[in-house]
Amino acid sequence: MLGHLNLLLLIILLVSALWTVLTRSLIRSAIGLALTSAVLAVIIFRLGSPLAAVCELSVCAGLIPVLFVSTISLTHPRTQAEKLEHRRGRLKRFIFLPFVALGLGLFLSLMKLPLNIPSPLAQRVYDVREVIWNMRSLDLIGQVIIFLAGVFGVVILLKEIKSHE
Amino acid sequence: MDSILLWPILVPLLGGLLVLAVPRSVRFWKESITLLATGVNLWLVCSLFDKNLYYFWSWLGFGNIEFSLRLYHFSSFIVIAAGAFAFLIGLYSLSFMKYRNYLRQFYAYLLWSLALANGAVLADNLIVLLFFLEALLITSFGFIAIGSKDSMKTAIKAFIIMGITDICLMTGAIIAGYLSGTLTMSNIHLTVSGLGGLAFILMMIGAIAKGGSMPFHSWIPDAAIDAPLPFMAYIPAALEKLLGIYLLARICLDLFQLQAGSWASITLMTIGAITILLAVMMALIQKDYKRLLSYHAISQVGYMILGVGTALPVGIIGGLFHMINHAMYKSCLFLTGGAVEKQTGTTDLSRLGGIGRKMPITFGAFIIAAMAISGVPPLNGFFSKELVYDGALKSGAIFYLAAVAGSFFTAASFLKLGHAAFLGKISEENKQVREASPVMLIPMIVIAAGCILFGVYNSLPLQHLIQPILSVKQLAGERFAGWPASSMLVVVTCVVLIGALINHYYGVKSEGSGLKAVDHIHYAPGLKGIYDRAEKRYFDPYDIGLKLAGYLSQITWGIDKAVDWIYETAAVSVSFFAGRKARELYKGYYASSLSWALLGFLVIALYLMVTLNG
Amino acid sequence: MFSLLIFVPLFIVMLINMPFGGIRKSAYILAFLLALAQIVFTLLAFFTPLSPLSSGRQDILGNFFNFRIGVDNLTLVLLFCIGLTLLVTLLTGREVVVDQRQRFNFVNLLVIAMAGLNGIVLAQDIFTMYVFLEIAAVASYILISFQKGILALEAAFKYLILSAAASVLMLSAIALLVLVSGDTSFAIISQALRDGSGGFPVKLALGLFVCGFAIKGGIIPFHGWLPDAYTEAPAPVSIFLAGIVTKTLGLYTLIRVVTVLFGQAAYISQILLVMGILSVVFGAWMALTQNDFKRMLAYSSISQVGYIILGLACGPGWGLAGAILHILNHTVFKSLLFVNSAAVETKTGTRNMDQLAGLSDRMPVTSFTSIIASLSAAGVPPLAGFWSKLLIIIGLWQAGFKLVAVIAVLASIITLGYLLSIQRRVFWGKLGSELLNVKEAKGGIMISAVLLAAIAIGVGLAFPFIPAAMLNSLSSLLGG
Amino acid sequence: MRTEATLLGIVFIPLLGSFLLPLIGRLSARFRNYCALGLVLVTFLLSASLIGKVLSGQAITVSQQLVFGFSTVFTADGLAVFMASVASFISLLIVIYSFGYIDHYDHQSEYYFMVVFFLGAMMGLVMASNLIFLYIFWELTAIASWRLIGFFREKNQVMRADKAFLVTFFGAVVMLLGFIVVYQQTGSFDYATIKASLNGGTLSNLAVGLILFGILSKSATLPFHTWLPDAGVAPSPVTALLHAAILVKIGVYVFARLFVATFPIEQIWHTVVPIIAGVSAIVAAGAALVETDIKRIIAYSTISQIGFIFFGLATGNMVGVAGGLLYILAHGLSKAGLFLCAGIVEQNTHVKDINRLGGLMKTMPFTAIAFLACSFSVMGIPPFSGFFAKYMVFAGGINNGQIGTTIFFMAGAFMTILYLLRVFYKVFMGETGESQAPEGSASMVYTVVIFAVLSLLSGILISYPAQFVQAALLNLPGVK
Repeated sequence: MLGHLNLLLLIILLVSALWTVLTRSLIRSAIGLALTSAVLAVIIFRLGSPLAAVCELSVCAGLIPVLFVSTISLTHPRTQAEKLEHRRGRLKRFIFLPFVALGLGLFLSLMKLPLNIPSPLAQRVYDVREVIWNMRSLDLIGQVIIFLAGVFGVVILLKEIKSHE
Repeated sequence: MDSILLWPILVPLLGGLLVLAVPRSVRFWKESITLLATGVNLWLVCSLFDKNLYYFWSWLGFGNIEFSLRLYHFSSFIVIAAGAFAFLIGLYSLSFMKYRNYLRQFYAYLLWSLALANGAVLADNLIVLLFFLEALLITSFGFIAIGSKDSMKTAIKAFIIMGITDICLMTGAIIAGYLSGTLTMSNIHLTVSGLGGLAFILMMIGAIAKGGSMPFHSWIPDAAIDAPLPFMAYIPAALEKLLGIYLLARICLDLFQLQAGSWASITLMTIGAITILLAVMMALIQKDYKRLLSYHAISQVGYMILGVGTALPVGIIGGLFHMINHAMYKSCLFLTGGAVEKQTGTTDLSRLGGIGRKMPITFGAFIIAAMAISGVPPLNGFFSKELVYDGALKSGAIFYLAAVAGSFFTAASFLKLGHAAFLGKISEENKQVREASPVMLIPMIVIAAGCILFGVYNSLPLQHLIQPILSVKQLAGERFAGWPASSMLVVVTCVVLIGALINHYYGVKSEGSGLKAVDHIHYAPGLKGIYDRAEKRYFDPYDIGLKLAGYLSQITWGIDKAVDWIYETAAVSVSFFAGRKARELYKGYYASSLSWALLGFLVIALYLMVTLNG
Repeated sequence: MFSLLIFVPLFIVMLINMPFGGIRKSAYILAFLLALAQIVFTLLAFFTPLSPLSSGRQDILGNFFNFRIGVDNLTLVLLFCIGLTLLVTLLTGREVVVDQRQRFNFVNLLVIAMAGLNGIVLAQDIFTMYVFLEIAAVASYILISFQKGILALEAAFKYLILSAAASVLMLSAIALLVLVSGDTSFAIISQALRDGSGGFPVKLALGLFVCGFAIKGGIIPFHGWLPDAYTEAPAPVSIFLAGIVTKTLGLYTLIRVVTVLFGQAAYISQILLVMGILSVVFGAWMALTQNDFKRMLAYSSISQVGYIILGLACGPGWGLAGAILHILNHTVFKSLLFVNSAAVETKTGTRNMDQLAGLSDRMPVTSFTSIIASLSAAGVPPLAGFWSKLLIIIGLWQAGFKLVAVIAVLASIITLGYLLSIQRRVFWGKLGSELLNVKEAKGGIMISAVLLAAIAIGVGLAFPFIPAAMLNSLSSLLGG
Repeated sequence: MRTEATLLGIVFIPLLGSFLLPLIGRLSARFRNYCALGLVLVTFLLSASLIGKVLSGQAITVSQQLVFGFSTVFTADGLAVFMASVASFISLLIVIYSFGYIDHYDHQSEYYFMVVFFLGAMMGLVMASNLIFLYIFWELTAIASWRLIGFFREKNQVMRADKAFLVTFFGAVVMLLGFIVVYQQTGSFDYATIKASLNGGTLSNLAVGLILFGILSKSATLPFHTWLPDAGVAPSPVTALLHAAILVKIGVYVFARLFVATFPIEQIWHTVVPIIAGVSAIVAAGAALVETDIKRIIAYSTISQIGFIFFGLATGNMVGVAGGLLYILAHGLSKAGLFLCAGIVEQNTHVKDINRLGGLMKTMPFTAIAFLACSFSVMGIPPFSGFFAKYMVFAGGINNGQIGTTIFFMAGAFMTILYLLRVFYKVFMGETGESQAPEGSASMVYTVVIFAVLSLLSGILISYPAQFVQAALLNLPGVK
């Protein structure tokens, strides 16, 4: 039963991700991203990593779509001609993708890969705070810098768009 | 170590340099230097006659390349002859070349040619021989080039023919040296077989080409027109015959033991016979004094080759005797031609005629020389030809027949020449012609006298000069001097000469002039077409050779272009094609970039799976 | 001590963003000094005796935060390259990025990127490495697009997309490694990989890593983003990207993880060989057909990176030493070429080589230095590039990859071909009438060009004199 | 010690001194010219000063412990000093000629810079005693020739320069592979060490074959020859330098150095190399007979004559090898003379097509005579030195038992006579061509006359160079 739930969640994830990519409206795309992230958070939660799930939910499903939507609000909608231009042949390039995926799946299942390995990780359990503050402090600083860089990017690029207006 | 052997080389060499070094304005300097140098040289070589001298200098010190000179009977005889001709022609040129351009060069070339010829004859090492022999190319080139405005083409023709044959000679000499392990000529004794045969052929080509035999002859008639006349008397008529036949004799006698009846002998004789016939046929129809003589210069060398090629003592003696005789009468003939040219301003037979009375001494010298070349007894040409006939008949009747036929046409053409030039009606423009100057006459008279002397008193050259060249064993007690041994041959010769005379009268009668005396042969059915083509030089081996070289170079040019195409076009377009195709795979879409990345990943993953258990 | 290389840039970024009056104006100077300091620092470290991994060194900050960082010769080479490229980028940026506000942003991003790059190089932990890799990557996206060109935005986005794919691959690989070994430290992973046979997950992780790094390094067939990014980025950013970013993100990581961590197995060599030779040959071919100065250089980068990959494929030995040396050399000569292209672009306003000609009389220094760079790139002695290529080829031959060695050698002819075509089309020939007023580039561009050319020549001339021990220490990173 | 300093001076005085020339050129053009002349003169005098030393059988060696285990760097033995003296002497005359030729053109400083640099690189190559240094100097000459061929900087010329560079570079890198094979076989790049470790055995055929690629491409032998005629677009003194004195002699010299003087090779090469050389000689001679551009004809002639040199060197016996070396001398003098004559004709008439020239004998007699004399030497007519060289080469071939090949070369010698006389006739004789130009400037005419006289003198006084060559060839493994 629970296995079926996982499957269901994965399917929802796939569908929402596809919708995010395929939809022609930027707003819908942003919403799709939020939805995908939310489903992902659920999956992560179910896999036993609540902290990661919370992070995923807050950052990817919350913060980023907000940024996107605020950015998109600064753009003007497409003209009809642009839409037509955009629509033409847009999906044709990806026609092969399902086949590749299908073929690959078949192939991999035939290979009977020995994927089940004993997990040494199971033996060690760390406290999350210990991990973050004592063992991975450098990573934390790195994350801070990434955010810094991201902020710079947003500032620079948004300023750019504003100056265009 | 007889360093006196260097003097015959150094004296003319330095003389030539002196001639060039002195300013043009100093009068008589070049002439006197020339006479002095040739005179000293003549005296020197005469004083050395019949001595055995040897000079050696370790030249490079490896590869058997030594500077060694050797004087012995044969070579001393040749250097004397060369020295005498040089002196006489130098004397002759005093008057003939007066008021001409490039005088200093002319005399320098004359002296240098003598020096080189002496060097080549005295050489006892093959490379020394080659050194001097090939250096003659340059002096001949210069000689012809200064002749007239358009003579450069002929000079180049001569140079190319001689240069190519000299390379053959060089290769042959190298092979000979390789086979015998030494380059010292007196130590080389090879047999004509296998590689030795190749060496023989190559060296023989060099020798007969030097002598001016067919098929290496075609520059001589051209040079007759373009080059200064003393050059013709000096180089093709005298020096080159001396050198070429000397060399041929050395090759056949010393370096290789030519066997009578061997293929090499037959080859030589064939070349000789063909040369005799074809060249004399061409000589027959010439309408120019010098050109006619030049064809005879070719034709006569055939006798020598034929004689030496028999590899029989009688033939060899005859050939060598003919060599010295020919040098005499042919230079005498050229000198008379020069006198005529100098006095009348032309050598075109149609514009000459009747000047015999105006120039009696010249005419007389001409008659003697012409009789000598036609083989009229008791002149020297008669005796040498008889010896050659004897040898030829012993080797094969066909060679004899060719030689005799050659004799017939020779006589016929000289009858025509004499008739057309000296007899008959004198033309208006030649009314004022006078006899040539004494300086020009002396050489002619001396040489003509020599012809008579060597004929009447033929044991002098034969016994003292030529017979000792062959070893006692080779001679086997035979004697060649005096009246020919076989009276049958003499009869045939006389019949042929009379036939030629009759033919001449017939020709003059039917055509009405001496000039057209042989037109019945010229325009005979069958011959006419061949003659026409020959006159248009269809048969010139030089032109054919050049054409062949042209085809060959077109082929190699194609190869060259093909190689270049690989670099210029093929390599470049393959690279550009590949580059463009590779770029087309990435159109710049996200999709294509991503797909390629995905594909790459899949390939790598697959590879890892495949190697998983391996 | 070395942790300062991460913290000082961070500190400077914070400092220059403080709302104090004059501090913004001194941003450029500070960054410049920072780059200079890093060069001096690495040179000092390089020429003092050094144990292979200086874990025992005094590193107060590091000990305080319990960092896992380490330094060996490879690290030092990379740190030097980072400092050098940063210096050159700043010098060139001074001439190209004129707007004060833009320049401030530019400096900020550069310093952040530098912190990221230093972090990658120093990290002794696979996840730390990944994090810093993302720092450098994010800074690079913005650097590419900060001058607002539409094409640059597109290029940055393309880079972003492919980098995302790379991130996924790398993260999956890290996850697999953690599964196998239980930790992210290099030491422990390495130990675990050596102990256990690993099996398929390890190999899968390896494949994922290779692909991830290959995308970052722009190796064929993963190079899709690279030509656009290099071409459309502002001139100094191109220098930075080509000079060091891809080298560190793609190649250093490849060496560190694939070669050192996993140990050189035959199948890794095979994969690297194929990718390397594809990059070498097709990179060169594609470069040959370009008309755009920078795009040609971009493809040339792909080709040159291929050589480095080939060197790696040989495993420990001269091939590896050559690969590391080639990273240094490539930094020098490719930066130099981009500096030259910046000079040409700023002075003539075009990058299209068909519109250029005869600049050698107007821009003699640019012309001369570009010849040095081209010849070094093609591997013509006695310039630096020759030695590294020689080592790589010897390595290939000794490892038995003879056919590959032959192809690599022949490809250097194509390399020379397109580099000569730059000379022919840009610097030689008849000067067009519209180019008559072109003048030599000034200041920063000149200084950096001369500096890089001097290094290219100097390294080439000095190479025969370097002690064998140094080569050996480079060639035996595996401890073998 | 003093001789070692001399040896280093021979290499580095021109090599480093050349860099000063552009600087001096900014002060005074005339002074720069004399400085260039001075540098070449010093090089020549220094190499000549070693003649006595090497004639006594000594070899001067400069040793230095370097990377790759190099222990000897430069060695001057008889062969090297012979080559160095010949090359520097011819260069000396060519520099004098350049005073007159080049002073109408731009970029003179670069010209003198490159010429002197070229000579220095040649000296280094001649003296080098390990394969890597050989390769370095080899490529330095390629760089210099590339700049020199493209001196006029028109598109066409630059393309040709690039072609020359690329083709020779192709050969060079393949040769480098050959060196690596040698390294693989023997573990060293040092001549002496390799020789010792071969221990009487032969080099592997693969190595010899690969190295031959380089040699043939540099010496413009079929099938790598086509760059040489194309290089005729260079200024005439440069073509003289390339064809006669330095560039094409490099390959020949290296052949002599490696395969005659140092390493034993298998017997088969003594047959294969003459055949390649023979085909090259014939094909080039044929092409020379069809070509109509005067400089291209002489260039093809060079290709053809190089075949003879290879033939001599490959025979492997004393006479042949000595002939090959003397051929280098003879051909260097006479071919330089021919090119410089062609330069006078070309510069004064502005026509290169021999069909449009003619009758120049009247207006430029000295040039014409010099041309003819040099032609005689090339054809091998005594008493010019070409005769001895040709004789000894043929003798070497026949002593080696290669009758067929020698006959082939005989045909080449025939065609040499044909095409040279064809040029002479069409240019200097016959109908007056389009333009009648006066004799060239004094320094140019003097130079060509000196070359002609030297061709003659070196033939008459052949025993001096021959003894030198003989001393140089004693006790070499490739000379029986």
